[in-house]
Amino acid sequence: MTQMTFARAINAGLRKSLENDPKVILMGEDIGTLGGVFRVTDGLQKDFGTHRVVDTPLAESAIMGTAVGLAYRGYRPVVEIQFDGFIYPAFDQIVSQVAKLHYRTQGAVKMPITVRVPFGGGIGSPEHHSESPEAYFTHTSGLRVVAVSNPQDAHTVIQQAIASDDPVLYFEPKRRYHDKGEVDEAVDLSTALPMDRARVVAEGTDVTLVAYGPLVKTARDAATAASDEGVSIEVIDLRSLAPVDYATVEASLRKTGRLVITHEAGQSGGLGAEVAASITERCFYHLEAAPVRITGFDIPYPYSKLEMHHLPGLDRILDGVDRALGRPNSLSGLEG
Amino acid sequence: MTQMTFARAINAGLRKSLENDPKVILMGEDIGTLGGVFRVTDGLQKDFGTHRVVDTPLAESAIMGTAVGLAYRGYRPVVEIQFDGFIYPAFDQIVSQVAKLHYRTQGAVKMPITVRVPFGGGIGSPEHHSESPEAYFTHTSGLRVVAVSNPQDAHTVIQQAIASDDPVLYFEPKRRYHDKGEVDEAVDLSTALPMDRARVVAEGTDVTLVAYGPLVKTARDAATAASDEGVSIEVIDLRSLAPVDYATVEASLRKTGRLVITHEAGQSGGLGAEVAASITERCFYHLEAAPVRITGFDIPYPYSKLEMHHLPGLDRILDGVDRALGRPNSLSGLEG
Amino acid sequence: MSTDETGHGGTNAEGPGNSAGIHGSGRYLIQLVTPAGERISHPEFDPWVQDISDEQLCSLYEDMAAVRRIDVEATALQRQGELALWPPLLGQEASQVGAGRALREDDFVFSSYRENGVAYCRGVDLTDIIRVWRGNASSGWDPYTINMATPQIIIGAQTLHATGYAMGIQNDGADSVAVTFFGDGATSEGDVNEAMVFAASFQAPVVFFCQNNHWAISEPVRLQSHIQLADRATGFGIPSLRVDGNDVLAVMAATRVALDRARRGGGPTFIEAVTYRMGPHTTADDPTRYRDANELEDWAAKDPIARVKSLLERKGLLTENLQQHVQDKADAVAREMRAGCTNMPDPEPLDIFKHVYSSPNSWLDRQQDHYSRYLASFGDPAGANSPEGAH
Amino acid sequence: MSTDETGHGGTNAEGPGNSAGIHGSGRYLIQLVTPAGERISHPEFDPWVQDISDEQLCSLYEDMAAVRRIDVEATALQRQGELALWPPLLGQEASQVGAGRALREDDFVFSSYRENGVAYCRGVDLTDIIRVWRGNASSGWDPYTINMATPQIIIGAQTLHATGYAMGIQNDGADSVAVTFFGDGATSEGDVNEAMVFAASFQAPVVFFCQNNHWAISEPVRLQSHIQLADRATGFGIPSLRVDGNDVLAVMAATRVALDRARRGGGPTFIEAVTYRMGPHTTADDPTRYRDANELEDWAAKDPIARVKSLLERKGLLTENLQQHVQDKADAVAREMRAGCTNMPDPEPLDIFKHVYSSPNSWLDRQQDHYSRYLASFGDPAGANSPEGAH
Ligand SMILES: Cc1ncc(C[n+]2csc(CCOP(=O)(O)OP(=O)(O)O)c2C)c(N)n1
Ligand SMILES: Cc1ncc(C[n+]2csc(CCOP(=O)(O)OP(=O)(O)O)c2C)c(N)n1
Ligand SMILES: [Mg+2]
Ligand SMILES: [Mg+2]
Repeated sequence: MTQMTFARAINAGLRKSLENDPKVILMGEDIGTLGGVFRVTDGLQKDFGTHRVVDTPLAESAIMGTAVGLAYRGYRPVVEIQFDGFIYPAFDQIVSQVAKLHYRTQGAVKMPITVRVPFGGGIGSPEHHSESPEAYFTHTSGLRVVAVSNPQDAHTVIQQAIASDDPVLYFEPKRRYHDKGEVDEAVDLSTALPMDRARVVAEGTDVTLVAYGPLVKTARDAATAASDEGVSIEVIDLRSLAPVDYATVEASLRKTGRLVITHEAGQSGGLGAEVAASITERCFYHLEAAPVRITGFDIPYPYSKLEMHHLPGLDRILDGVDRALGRPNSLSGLEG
Repeated sequence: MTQMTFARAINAGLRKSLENDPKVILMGEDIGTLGGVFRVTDGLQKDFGTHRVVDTPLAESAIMGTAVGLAYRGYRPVVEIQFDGFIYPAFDQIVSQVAKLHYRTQGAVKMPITVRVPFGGGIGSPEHHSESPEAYFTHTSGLRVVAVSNPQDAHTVIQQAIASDDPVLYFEPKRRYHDKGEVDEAVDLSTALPMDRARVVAEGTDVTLVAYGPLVKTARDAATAASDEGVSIEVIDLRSLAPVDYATVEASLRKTGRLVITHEAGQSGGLGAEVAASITERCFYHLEAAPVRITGFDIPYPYSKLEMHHLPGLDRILDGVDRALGRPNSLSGLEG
Repeated sequence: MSTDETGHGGTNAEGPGNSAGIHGSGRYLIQLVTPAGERISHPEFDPWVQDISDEQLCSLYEDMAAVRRIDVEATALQRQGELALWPPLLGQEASQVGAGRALREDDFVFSSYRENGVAYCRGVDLTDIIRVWRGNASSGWDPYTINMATPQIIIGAQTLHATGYAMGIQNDGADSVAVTFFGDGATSEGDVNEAMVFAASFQAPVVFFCQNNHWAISEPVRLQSHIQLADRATGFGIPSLRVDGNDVLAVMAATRVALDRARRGGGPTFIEAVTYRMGPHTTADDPTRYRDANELEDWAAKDPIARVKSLLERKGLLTENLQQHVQDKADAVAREMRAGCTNMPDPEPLDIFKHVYSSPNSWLDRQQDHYSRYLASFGDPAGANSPEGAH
Repeated sequence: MSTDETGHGGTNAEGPGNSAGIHGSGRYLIQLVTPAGERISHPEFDPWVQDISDEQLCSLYEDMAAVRRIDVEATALQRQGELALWPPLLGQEASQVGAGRALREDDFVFSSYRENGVAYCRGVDLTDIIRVWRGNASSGWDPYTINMATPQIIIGAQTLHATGYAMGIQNDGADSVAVTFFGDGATSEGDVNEAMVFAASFQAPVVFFCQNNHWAISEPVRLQSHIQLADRATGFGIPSLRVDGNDVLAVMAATRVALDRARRGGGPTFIEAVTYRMGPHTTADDPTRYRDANELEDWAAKDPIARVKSLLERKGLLTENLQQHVQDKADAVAREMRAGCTNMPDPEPLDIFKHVYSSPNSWLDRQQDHYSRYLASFGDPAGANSPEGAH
């Protein structure tokens, strides 16, 4: 066990993957000499060379499209998209090629591409640097989508993602990059929790609170705060956003009967809608109240002076918990 | 009233918009001399000239990006994307520019762009010609999204979309292009049903069936078939996919207590999830059963020999209706 | 269809040096055989086809004739309702056979939907060629069996795949080449231009083979560019060649030059093959709506197959024997394709769930389970008698 | 900041003809003033700046000094926590002021995030320039007030907007020009290349102004292209100019040539202004991690402000009076900006819901209603004392 930052934990995971498989190749803008704008790839080009850690020209569609070609050739490209808001130029290659090629070729061509995306807000950046685009990808068949919430998972899951023969969108909560945690670098990937499984990170009995990425910490803090008031929240870190591990969520829901889902992305059509709909479908008769979504609003990401109003915070989540529990809340008396 | 095809009804609507506002300009691939691969713009370049009806080079991002520039200059561009699967290269310009510019500039710059997208399957085409990408856009704040289901609406709503100061994604169900219907070309846009409103297209009391675009016809057929069995289905044509007119859906649900939603797009994260989650949120205590989603599967659109298995058809919808009603259905005994 | 006997010119040590035939302006049209079938000498490019024996010339003719026959047969199959769609390459046989036959087996092709002639040269199974167009598959073949990716429909997307593949070749220290085919319209897409950026930046062993067939559906090439497409590449620092795309020998020579450069570490080359789409865009298209009959006539006079036939005639090679042989071959090819088409078994309903992922996926597994229950509810587990979906 | 007194050279009937200074190869670097401040004569481009009086030369110097002072002050404000971020243009003052001052008021600019010098020339309010960087807005100003779009962060996206705007100008029959600014790195993006396709196809009145400042964050320009960026445009059929971007007169001349061509219906021009980003990419960047101190030194010797100063000195114009005036002006500008920054009122929480749509939207209206109730539940309807969201 070593104490390390989130960013460092990913770095260490990338290093292991580079060491263990000569077909692993990192690509992106500024990932070489600079080590990435967040330093996640720090030192890797120096140690593995410019052919394994490739600074590419400034063109996201080309980064993704050449990664497809490399995958055709048997490589396992790990692509860095510098910020969430810069993934859209690569959208066509992701949706029409990366996601579909294995299906198109009836399994003949594998696409073991990992796309690393620093995502989410809260760092005071200007537009396009705080997007939460995950729902675009969870709705895209053929992709796997994960979001990590702590250094150990970050370290483990990046290696699982790279080892996966399917394409994986790996979302990194950029505002947590400097958070520290214990990381077991000797983790055995084959016995570690598979990357498509959710994890209960705080047990509770009154309400199930589902979060992922940056908001797992907020959700845990909310659970702690609520316990002072005698409310017992079970917090689930989704980890895998596509597919969602509904078995784990369902088990919790059957216990609590109440569900709150939180994410930074806009509410309408966000992953919260999918979780709410699926859980309602699977355990309608166990639900004591409608699932509550505490999310970003249906607005473009606002300028940083106001971003804290857009982002779900501890108090807003607790207000949602109160709603799920039928306790007095900001919307009391509104619903019919 | 004139009897005309769906495609012709759009054509007539475009013609009116071109006549009424000199700032309206049509852009796209093959829309000029050829009149579009579906002939929707047939004859318009001949009558309005190459400056109003513009055949563009083959580059979707540029079509969208130059439309943004034209909007800056005070124009109202109407962009044709030749097939649903070719909208992804324009995704960045749509999501980062078209959707956000009005917000970014605090209302100073309007983006009255209409994006016409023939969408959906059922025409026996190869890959990329049968996509249902609407959920990517309904989750994108700043856009309005509509899908039309019949010639009259196609005619009216295209004009409303063009007249809107907000950007509108206008989805055309390509497998219905040849369907005929009565169209009142003298329709008064100001008194016509606004484009952001849903419409009850068949009244019923037992279950609410929500559809849009190509599946409205299938849903109506299902309602007819069900009535033979004594089941009364209320069919709602959503028309507006963002925002969804929940007031109309809610009113129906309060009457029926049961909800089935159908679309061709993949289930996970599709618009059905959003409708199910929101309706559950709004009228949990009126729901007699979990909302049922009858949708395409979470697969890339399959080759045409099997597309009918992917697309929700009348029987699959009726099976879903049975599920919502608690009648014997293909999943009987499965749910807990 | 003799991939093995060709494509060696490129590695021929006696061939001209690395800079052969590169013209920055791209304005020079390489031609070795005139439309009348006259072989004209060309000191720069002749050496690149000096190994083409009479026999090989006959075999090029054979391939071109077979490819045309495939087109005719497939179009007929479409008219008869056996194929959903077909994109003819009528008129582009010299471009596709000239390029296809220049390749080595270990080269890898990334094409669009129109390169059935290239696929033929790669040795594709004749049934595989039409699977996609019948609606029985999204890929007709396993790309690794003939080292050619299956048809790409998204315009230009494959040029990036080729460039990435070429970067992989480079990393592997191999001397194979990735070759990408695309149309004149495709040159406007961002992806094609980004592919050139990457190819130039990494000096990747990739050949950009642009078939300028003068039309992108209804749009003439001048809408995409006022200047010659070969010039585009020079702006990226990529040498380019402009070749008569209806002259099979010239196309082969140009392709060999480009392949040779790539193999020697000289990086990418762009080839503009100037040709003409004599048929409709696809069987769903009606070109009389947008193009002049005269234009078609002009190009008919430059027909690539007539040209190679005239050349053979001038050389005294166009014997009755050869003509019969070629006819027989084309007939056999057409027969085999037709049989493959009509005998193709229908896919199974549950096939739609296969290969979305390479390992189990809980969302999809549940949907498959539900759908098979649904099918079973009709009393037929395989679903063969189940009602079809959409109405 | 005197937009009105400049930019007329382009419409000067005595100016050279339409083909002035265009070099297909793009290899020729236009320079009118040497780094030592010596005015060298140039028959082709001199006429384009012959109207620049001594007084105007002084005012160009003044603008450049003011722009540099803005940079220094904004960087200080960032260090003091008043701004979240700042992208300095240190070293690029000649490119931005030379181009910015060549424009007419009715021309329209689409820039990236780094063109604060251009904005200054367009007459931007000094407070507006920093709104975005303080985090108080996503646009500092109303684009129509100074005919300049607000900073574009998505690399290259604005080049398409400019091209579309230019198509609109053309449709309107006007003789304005759309001018787009972008960096060397941006030339790799599909959008920039597609913009050139459209601009060339429609012969739109747009000027592509590329500031090659040698770096895209940590990536040197040679990673994007092995050949000069000006050459890229010729492959699209767009004439290009390569100009010393640290020579304000040369930049102005080149821009006027391009504007003039556009106004006369001659279509697009690409200008590569060869300059250098002397500072970090943004205040968040540490260039010592990736670039050699020597390189910076070399470029410091070509400093654009030192150059124009030397020129003024040689001409006997660099009086103490002028220096004092320029100093005062820069101080005033800095003071005004600082005051604007620190006095900027904080936005209201519910502002986040404004202007998403231009008419009511049921989804959003409900969310705003709920959030205002939420804020009100803290007993403070304006939300000023409400807890902030994220932790
Ligand atoms: C991204 C994308 N946009 C549009 C289309 C529709 N489309 C199919 S073929 C075609 C024209 C292609 O022309 P060209 O590149 O010249 O190739 P050709 O068909 O002539 O071989 C178009 C516009 C597509 N398939 N993909
Ligand atoms: C589409 C996109 N990709 C990546 C980025 C991140 N990014 C911001 S600036 C920059 C470098 C731009 O370099 P250049 O075009 O040379 O302009 P300069 O910053 O030198 O003015 C990068 C990669 C972005 N803003 N947008
Ligand atoms: Mg073509
Ligand atoms: Mg730069």
